Amino acid sequence: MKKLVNDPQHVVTDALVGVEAAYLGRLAVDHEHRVVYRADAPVAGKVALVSGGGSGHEPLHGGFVGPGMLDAACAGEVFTSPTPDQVLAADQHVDAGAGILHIVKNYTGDVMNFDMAVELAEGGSPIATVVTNDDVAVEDSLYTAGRRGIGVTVVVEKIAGAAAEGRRDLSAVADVARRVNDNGRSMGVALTSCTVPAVGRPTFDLAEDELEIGVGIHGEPGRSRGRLGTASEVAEQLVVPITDDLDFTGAPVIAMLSGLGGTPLIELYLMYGEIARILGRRNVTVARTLVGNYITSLEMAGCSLTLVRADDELLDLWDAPVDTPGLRWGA
Amino acid sequence: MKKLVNDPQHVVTDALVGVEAAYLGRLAVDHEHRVVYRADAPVAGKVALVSGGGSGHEPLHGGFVGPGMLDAACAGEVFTSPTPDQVLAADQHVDAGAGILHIVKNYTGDVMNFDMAVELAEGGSPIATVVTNDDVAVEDSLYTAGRRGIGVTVVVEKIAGAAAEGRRDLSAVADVARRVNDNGRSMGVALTSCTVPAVGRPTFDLAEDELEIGVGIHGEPGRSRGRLGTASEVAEQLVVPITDDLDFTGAPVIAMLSGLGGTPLIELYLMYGEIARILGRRNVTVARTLVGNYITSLEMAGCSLTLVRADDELLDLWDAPVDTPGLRWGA
Amino acid sequence: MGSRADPGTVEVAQLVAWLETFGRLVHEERDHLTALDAAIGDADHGLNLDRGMRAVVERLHADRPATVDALFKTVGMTLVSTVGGASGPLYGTFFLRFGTAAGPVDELDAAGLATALRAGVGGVVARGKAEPGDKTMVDALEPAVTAYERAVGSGPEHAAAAASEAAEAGRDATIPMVARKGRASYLAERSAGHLDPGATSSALLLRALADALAGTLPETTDGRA
Amino acid sequence: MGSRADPGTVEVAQLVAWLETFGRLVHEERDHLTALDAAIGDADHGLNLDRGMRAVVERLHADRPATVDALFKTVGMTLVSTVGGASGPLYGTFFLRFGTAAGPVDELDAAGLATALRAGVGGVVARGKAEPGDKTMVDALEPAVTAYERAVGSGPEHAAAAASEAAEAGRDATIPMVARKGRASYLAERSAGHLDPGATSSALLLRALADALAGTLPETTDGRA
Ligand SMILES: Nc1ncnc2c1ncn2[C@@H]1O[C@H](COP(=O)(O)OP(=O)(O)O)[C@@H](O)[C@H]1O
Ligand SMILES: Nc1ncnc2c1ncn2[C@@H]1O[C@H](COP(=O)(O)OP(=O)(O)O)[C@@H](O)[C@H]1O
Ligand SMILES: [Mg+2]
Ligand SMILES: [Mg+2]
Ligand SMILES: [Mg+2]
Ligand SMILES: [Mg+2]
Repeated sequence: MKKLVNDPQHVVTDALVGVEAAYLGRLAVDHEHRVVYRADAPVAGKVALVSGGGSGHEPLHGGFVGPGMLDAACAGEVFTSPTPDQVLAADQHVDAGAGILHIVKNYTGDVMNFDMAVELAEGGSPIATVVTNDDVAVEDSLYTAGRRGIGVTVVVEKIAGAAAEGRRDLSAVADVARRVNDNGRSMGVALTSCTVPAVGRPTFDLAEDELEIGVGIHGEPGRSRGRLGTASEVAEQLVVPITDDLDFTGAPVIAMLSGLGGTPLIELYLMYGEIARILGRRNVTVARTLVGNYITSLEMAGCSLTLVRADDELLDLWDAPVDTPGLRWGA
Repeated sequence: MKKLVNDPQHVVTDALVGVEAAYLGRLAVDHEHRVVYRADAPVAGKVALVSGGGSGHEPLHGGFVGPGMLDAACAGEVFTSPTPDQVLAADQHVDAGAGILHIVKNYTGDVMNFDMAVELAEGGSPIATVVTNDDVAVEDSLYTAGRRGIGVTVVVEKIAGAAAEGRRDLSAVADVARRVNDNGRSMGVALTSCTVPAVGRPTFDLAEDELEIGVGIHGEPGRSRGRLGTASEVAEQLVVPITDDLDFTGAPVIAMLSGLGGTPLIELYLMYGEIARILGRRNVTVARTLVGNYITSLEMAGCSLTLVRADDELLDLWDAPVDTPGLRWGA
Repeated sequence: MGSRADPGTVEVAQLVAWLETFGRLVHEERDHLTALDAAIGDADHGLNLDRGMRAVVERLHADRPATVDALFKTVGMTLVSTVGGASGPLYGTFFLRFGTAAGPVDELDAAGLATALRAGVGGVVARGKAEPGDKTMVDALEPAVTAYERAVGSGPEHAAAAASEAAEAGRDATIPMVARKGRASYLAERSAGHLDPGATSSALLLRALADALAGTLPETTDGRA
Repeated sequence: MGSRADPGTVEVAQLVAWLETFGRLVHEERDHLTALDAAIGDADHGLNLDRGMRAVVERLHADRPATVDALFKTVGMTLVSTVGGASGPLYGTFFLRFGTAAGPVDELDAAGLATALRAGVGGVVARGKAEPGDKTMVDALEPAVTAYERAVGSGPEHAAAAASEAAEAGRDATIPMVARKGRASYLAERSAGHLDPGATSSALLLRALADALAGTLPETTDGRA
C-alpha cells in the first residue's frame, strides 16, 4: 500500500485537519464528532441540509458543504457510515429552527445510523430524510436492501441546497430532493480495486484485462466481471443499463461523469465524448454536464455515470450559485 | 496498462471530442490543430492568453480556458510539446488585435516550438512570451536547460488571465505573469509512475517503499529517490526545499497542492494539513489555498506543492471571477 | 466459582468477562472478519467491530456499572457511537435490548439470560428487518438463542455451550446462501459461496459467552464440563 | 547505379531513399528509442520521431519535390508540424537548413552534401544551444559531419560510411556524460550511465545515409563496398 498518510488508522481524523486548514473561514470542523459544517451556520431561516457517510468518497460529502449546498457533513471511518452521535452533533451545529433534511445514501448502515440519530434527537427542529438509491447495477426488490445511493447524491445535494438557500420550507426541500432522486440513475465500472488504509491490501483483485461492472463506491464487487474493452464499449456498458431503466428522452438531462479517484481527467474527457455520442444516438439531450472527481472510492480507477431527468425548475436550481470546495459557480 | 481509451495512439484526439461535448457553448475545439479556445473568442480589446504543452496534465491547459483565464490552449501529444502550427492556429483563433501572451512551461521542446511559432507568425498582433520555471527540484545553472515550469503555471494563467480580462495591455499582462513566476516555487513527489498510453508500460519503477522526490510532470525521474515516509515527512520534503529557495514570510501566500492524477482527495487533504502545520511553524501566512487536481501526470500517484509570494494586487487578481472547467469562481 | 453465591446464576463480573472475551476474539479475528467482508462487502467489518469492542473494554475498565441494564446500556451506546456501518446499530441494539430486558439486577439466572438474549436478537431483527436465510448475523444469532432456550434447564453454562455450537452451525450455513440484506445483497448470486462476516462475528459472540461461563458454574448431571 | 549519370553525385532519388531508410530504422527502433527516453526523459522520443517520419514518407509518396531544397523544406516542415517535443524543432531545423544550403539543385556531389550536412548541424546547434558533451544529438551529429568532411575526397558513399561510424561512436560516448541540455539535464548526475535517445536516433540518421548510398556508387580504390 502506497499512500500519503501518517497512521493508517487515523486517516479520517488527519484529513479533517487539512480540510479545516484549506478552507479556513469557509468551513468549520468539529474534530470530536468529525463534522464539517458551514462557518456561518446556523443560517437564519434556512432549512439545514445534513449528509454524511463513510469517508473515501471525497469531495463527497465534506467537500460539498457551503452556501448553496450542504450545511454539514459527517465523516465516517473510511467506507463506514457515521454513527448517530455524529449526525446529532451535525444537526446541532446547523439547526436554525427551520427544519433539517438528512440526505442519506441507501446503504443498510447509513440508513440505520441516520435513523437512530432521529430516534435519539431531543428537541431541535423537525427532521425529514431523503434516501438516495440511483444505482441501476443493483437489482431492486422488496426483499433486499434495494438499490445503492451513488452519484445522484451529488445532484440532490446541489439542487436541494439551492432550494433551501431560496428559503423553501422543509417539506418543499425534501420534495425537490426526492424528485431529483426519483429521476436519477447511475452506473459505475472499476478498472482497479482500492485499498482501505487500515486494511493495507486491495479489497479485490482484477486481472489486467478485467473490468468490474456495476461496482459500488466502497469497493464492493459489482454486478459482474467483464473483459475491459475500448472506451466506447465501456461507455455502452454505462449508458445502456441507465437508459433502459428510465426514459431520458424529451427532457433536459443533467449528466455527471465522475472519476473514482485514480482515473486521470484525460480519460474522463475521452469517456465523456463516447457517452455523449451514445446519448445523442438515443435522443437524450444533455443540458448540463459535470466531468471530474465528485464521488470517488479512494484511488480506484474507473468512473460512474449519473443522469438526471430534469425540468426547467431543476435546471434553475442547478444553475443557482454554489460555493463549496467541490462544486463552485456563481459565487 | 488499464485505461479507459480506444486506440492508445489517439488518446488526445479522442479526449478533445469529449472536451467539446462537455463544455458546449463555453469552449470550442479546433480538432485539426488540437486547439481548445473560448467559444466567444476573439474577445474585443483583450490581450489573448495562449498556452499549451504536452497532454496528460489535465485540467492544464485546456481546462483553464475560459473567461478570466486562457483564451486558447494547444494540446500536444501526451507529454510532448505542441508543434508551431498548433500555436499559430491558436493565436489566430483568439487574436483580437490587442496582443498575444504565450505562457510556456520551461522545457526545451515547449520553448523551441513556441519560439518557432513566433518566428513563423505573419501579420497578427505582437506576441510576448512568459516562460515559467518554478521547480526547485532542478538545480538552476546557466549551462543547463534551467528549472522546469510546473505548478506556478496555473497561478500565472489565473492571474494574468484576470489582468487581461481587466483590459491591461500586453506588456502589463506579461509583467504581472512574470511577477507571479518570479515569486513562485514548486516541488513534487511521486509514489508511482505513470504509463504513457502509446507506450503501454510504466515510465519508471518504484519499489513498494520508494518515493521519487522532485519528480517532473512527465514521468521524468526526480532529484533523488527516498524511502516513503509518513505524510508529515513527505510534507517536509516538499516545504523545505521551497522555503529554503525563497523567503515566503511577511507576504500573503497563495498555496496550491495539486494531485498528480492518481492520488485521492482524502490524501491531498491530509497532506495539506501537514503542509499547513509546517508553514505555520515557519511563519508563512497562507492567504489563498487550492487543493485538488490542477496539474497532473496521467495516473501518477503523488502531489506537488506550489507557493506564490503574493501581494494585495496579486490577491485581487486571484480573486477576480474565473469561469473555466478546472477553476471557477465568481462566475 | 470462588465466592459465588448461587452456581446457577451469572453475575455482572461474568458478563464483563463475556464482553472482554468477545473483544479479544474480535481482535484476534479482526483481519479474518475484514477479509470475509472484502469478499462480499467493503472490507471493514473486523476493523469496525474491533474499534467498537476496544472502546467498550476501555470504558468498562474505567467505570464498570453495577447492574446488568446499566452495563449493557453502556456497551450498546458505546458500540452505537464508535462502530458505524451496519454492525454498529445492530450490535448496539442487541446489547441495549439485552440490558433493558434484564433490568436493574446484579445477576441473571439461566432463564433471565434466555430472556435477555431473545430480546437482543429481537432488537437486531427489528432494526435490520432480516429474516433467517438472508445471510446476515441473524443466521447465527437466531438459532443460537433457540438452542440456548432449549437447553436452559441444564443451566447457563451448558445452554451457552449449546448456543455457541448452534451459532457456529448457523454461521457455516450462510456459505451457500444468497444475501438478501446488507451490502452483500448487491452481489446477488455472486454472494453465494462465502461466509457472512456478521454471522461469523456473531458466532464469536456466542463462543465468548460459552467460554466466559465455562468452568465457572458447577458441572451438571450429564457430566459435561 | 542503373541510369545514374555521375557516380560521384547523389540524386534526389537517393536522398529520398535516405529518408525512407531513416523512417524504417526509426520505426524498427521506436520502442528502443522510447525506452532510452523513459530512463532519462519522458518516454516519447521513439513515438515522436516515428510519427514524424511516417508523415514525411507519406508526404513524399504523395508528392516528391524535384529539387533538393524543396525536398528538404517539405521534410523539415513536416517534422516541425508533426513531431513536437524537443526533437521536432531540432530535426526540423536540421533538414530545413540542409535544404537551404543545398539550394535548388537536383543532385549533390560529395562536397555539396558536406556543406548541407554542416548547415544542418549548425541549425541544430543554433536552435538548441547544445555543445558537444552536453549529452544530446549534437554528440552524434557533430563528429559525424566532421568525419564526413574528412572523408569527402573518397566520395559520398565512403564519407557517409565514415560519418555513420563516427555518429555511432559519438552516440556511445554519451553514456558516461552528465546531461546539460534537454529533459535529461534535470537528472544531473543520475543521467550518467545511459545512452542519449536523441544521439541514438541521430546515429540512425547517419546509418540510413550510409545504407542508402551503399552500393549505389562505384567502389573506390581502397576496395571497400
Ligand atoms: N439488515 C441487516 N440485518 C442483520 N444483519 C445485517 C443487516 N445488514 C447487514 N448485516 C450484517 O452486517 C454485516 C456487515 O457489517 P459491517 O461490515 O460492519 O457493516 P457495513 O456493511 O456497513 O460495512 C453483514 O455481514 C451482515 O451480517
Ligand atoms: N537543447 C538541445 N540541443 C540538442 N538536442 C537536444 C536538446 N534538448 C534535447 N535534445 C535532444 O532531444 C532528445 C529528446 O527528444 P524527445 O524525447 O523527442 O523530446 P522531449 O525531450 O521534448 O520529450 C534528447 O535525447 C536530446 O538528444
Ligand atoms: Mg462499511
Ligand atoms: Mg516529450
Ligand atoms: Mg463492511
Ligand atoms: Mg522525450
